[in-house]
Amino acid sequence: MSINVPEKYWWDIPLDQDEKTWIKVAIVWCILLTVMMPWWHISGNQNPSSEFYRITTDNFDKLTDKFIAKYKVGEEEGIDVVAPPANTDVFVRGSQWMWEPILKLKKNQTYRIHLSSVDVNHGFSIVPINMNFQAVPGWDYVLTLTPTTSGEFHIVCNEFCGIGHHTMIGKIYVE
Amino acid sequence: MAEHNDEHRPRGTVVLIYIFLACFVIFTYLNWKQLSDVWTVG
Amino acid sequence: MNWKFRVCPTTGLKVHDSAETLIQVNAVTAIVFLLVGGALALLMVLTRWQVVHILPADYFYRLLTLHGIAMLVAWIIFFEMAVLYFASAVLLSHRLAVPWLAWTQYILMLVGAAMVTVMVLMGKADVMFTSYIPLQAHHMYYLGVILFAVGAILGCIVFFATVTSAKVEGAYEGSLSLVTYGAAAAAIIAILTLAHGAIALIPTWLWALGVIPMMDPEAYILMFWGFGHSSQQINLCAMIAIWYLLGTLTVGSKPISEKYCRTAFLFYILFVLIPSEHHLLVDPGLSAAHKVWNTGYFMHLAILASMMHAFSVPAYVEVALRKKGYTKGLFGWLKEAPWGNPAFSSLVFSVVGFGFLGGISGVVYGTEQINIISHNTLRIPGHFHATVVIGTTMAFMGVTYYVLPLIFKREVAFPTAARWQPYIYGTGMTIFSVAMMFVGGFGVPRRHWDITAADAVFQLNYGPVVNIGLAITAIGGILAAIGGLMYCLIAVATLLIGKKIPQEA
Amino acid sequence: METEEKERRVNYWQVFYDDIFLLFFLGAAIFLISYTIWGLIELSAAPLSPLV
Repeated sequence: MSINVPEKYWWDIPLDQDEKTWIKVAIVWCILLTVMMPWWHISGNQNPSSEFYRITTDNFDKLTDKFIAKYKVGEEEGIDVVAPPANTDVFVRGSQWMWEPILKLKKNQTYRIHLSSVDVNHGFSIVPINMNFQAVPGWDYVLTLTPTTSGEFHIVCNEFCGIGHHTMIGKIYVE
Repeated sequence: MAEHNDEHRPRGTVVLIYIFLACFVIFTYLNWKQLSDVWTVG
Repeated sequence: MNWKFRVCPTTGLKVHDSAETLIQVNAVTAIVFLLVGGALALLMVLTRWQVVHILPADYFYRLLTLHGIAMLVAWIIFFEMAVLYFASAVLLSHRLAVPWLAWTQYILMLVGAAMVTVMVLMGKADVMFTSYIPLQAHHMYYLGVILFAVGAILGCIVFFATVTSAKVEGAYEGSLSLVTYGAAAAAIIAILTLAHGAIALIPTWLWALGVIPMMDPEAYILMFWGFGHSSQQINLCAMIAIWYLLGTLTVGSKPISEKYCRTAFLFYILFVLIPSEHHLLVDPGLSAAHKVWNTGYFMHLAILASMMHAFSVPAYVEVALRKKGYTKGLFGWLKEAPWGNPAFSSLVFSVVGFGFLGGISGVVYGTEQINIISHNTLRIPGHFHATVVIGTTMAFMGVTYYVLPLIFKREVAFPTAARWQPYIYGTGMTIFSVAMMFVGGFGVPRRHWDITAADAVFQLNYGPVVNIGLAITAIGGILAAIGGLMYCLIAVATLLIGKKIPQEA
Repeated sequence: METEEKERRVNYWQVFYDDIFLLFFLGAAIFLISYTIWGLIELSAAPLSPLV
């Protein structure tokens, strides 16, 4: 019984054949699961970025404002729309409760997205493509992003950030 | 010992556990597949 | 020694009266929080069902915070304290060491849980279970969590003291029983977990008081999940210990290879805590090496452990049933199993639901890259409702059907309702979890009051499939709420009007 | 036979498995080194933004 003290020399009781076989099969599967992660870093196209910097929220605020002023092409619902050229630094600022600016990107072009927040934690979720990253105050998270489909995408905040959390919606256009 | 009596071997569980492993493999594959369809990020 | 004991007429175990009282108070408090959390759960699903959308936004977030704490912290950890005292004092037929410390555990946890509940209900702590800084709650909220954690550490210390004194005083020879060993694994993990909780929350408490500056938000996330995720591994160990216990109580299964089962528990103790990393995979601040190594459970050895238990628990049940003569074909034993025994059906739901739904999804969503398409979507609550609710909660519910006669000395009231309860609850939660994970695959966020974003500058439409999925989630949730309410009523009715079981003097 | 049984040494692996306090320290060491300390070192070693 599993509630009683086991036999004194339980270590010496051999495993059943079924148990032995299952352990071997399971180990092979566990090794595969482990190997997949480094392997995808080498040959896959979707990996969480390892590029990040510490930055004060004030400095990130200023960098975003400078970026918006440089590439602004219009406004939508009072939010600035920017069209940065490919391979440039792009800033996305999360704050209670908006994502700024609205981005106009080109399909199959690469951008260095700097993601951060200037108040509390926010979740950067691109829908409907379903990609999710965390925007943390004090941290500049650099995502080297290449949109591979075109259309209109929304940025949804998916980290609770206060009572207005569900109104925090941004936009990305990919042409 | 009774455990080595073939009548008492957990043969049903052996079948069930491989069904479980198959589900695990399929679910893992589907998720990697879904991941490979999203935008490139690094 | 003049410790007061009674002998349980069913199991022949000696039960120390202090242990018995403490198991009773912890279990009853746990069930009260389950009732509270369950009522809140109903409001949650009825809000996320966009057609019904019952709560206003501020109450949704506030009560979601309380739902998480009442269920994930209060119900489970109070019940685990009862499990620890049962697995040490009762299963070893020994006295509970230092009862006053155990009472301190109970009072600290109760005061802590009450403080947290009051602060959240007053609207002073709309911060969710995670309470990520710089979002700030009232300082009493953090103090409540800290008191609760300290109380739980004391409970673990009482467990180790009881096991040690049982060994010293010769209550058992050789090794601990497998169930007690699993409980020991849970207690070890609990201490490590709660220590991280203290490291995360004590500076945060002092910050909320204005004594010290705020710690780095990413460092908080790292420390918080050392607590928040690892505490789910306490549930894992406690649940698996209860699987073996229920196997023994319901069909008389016994471990064929102690070496096999104990190795699996050893892998848990050593390797199951590092994947707290799951919550930081798409965060800035940590290198790919740290992420791959830690989310990989040390070459997935902790996953190997779960897969080993996934084989041995049903295998031992099968062997026990085959030895009773149910040897027909591959699955003849399964047909003859005691399906009418709520403890057995709870065990089956727990094992199958934990393995097929919670376990698989957890490993896959916790893979470094796949987290990009899962982080903070409804896939995550879908996953952990399968592990913590179908897995842990159903195991705890199942064992209650034995705890009531053994510890409360009363026959289970409404036996017909008890027969059906696991099926209703298990089916409801299965529908709920599967639908939630499915919807999450479309990127639907968790902890979100309105995914149509009706009040925002831009509106969203996830499409009809998601809307139907959320409706199915809600229906599963309602069914589960009915099953959960049945459980609470059966337990309360048993305590109040259940027929007393005569005890030997 | 009976006395021989009693004098048999318990396998040292079994002794190791039974020593729950040793397991506690090993578990603590692996968790703290691999997750907590390594993590905190990485966070504190993060570079400052070159853009400011």
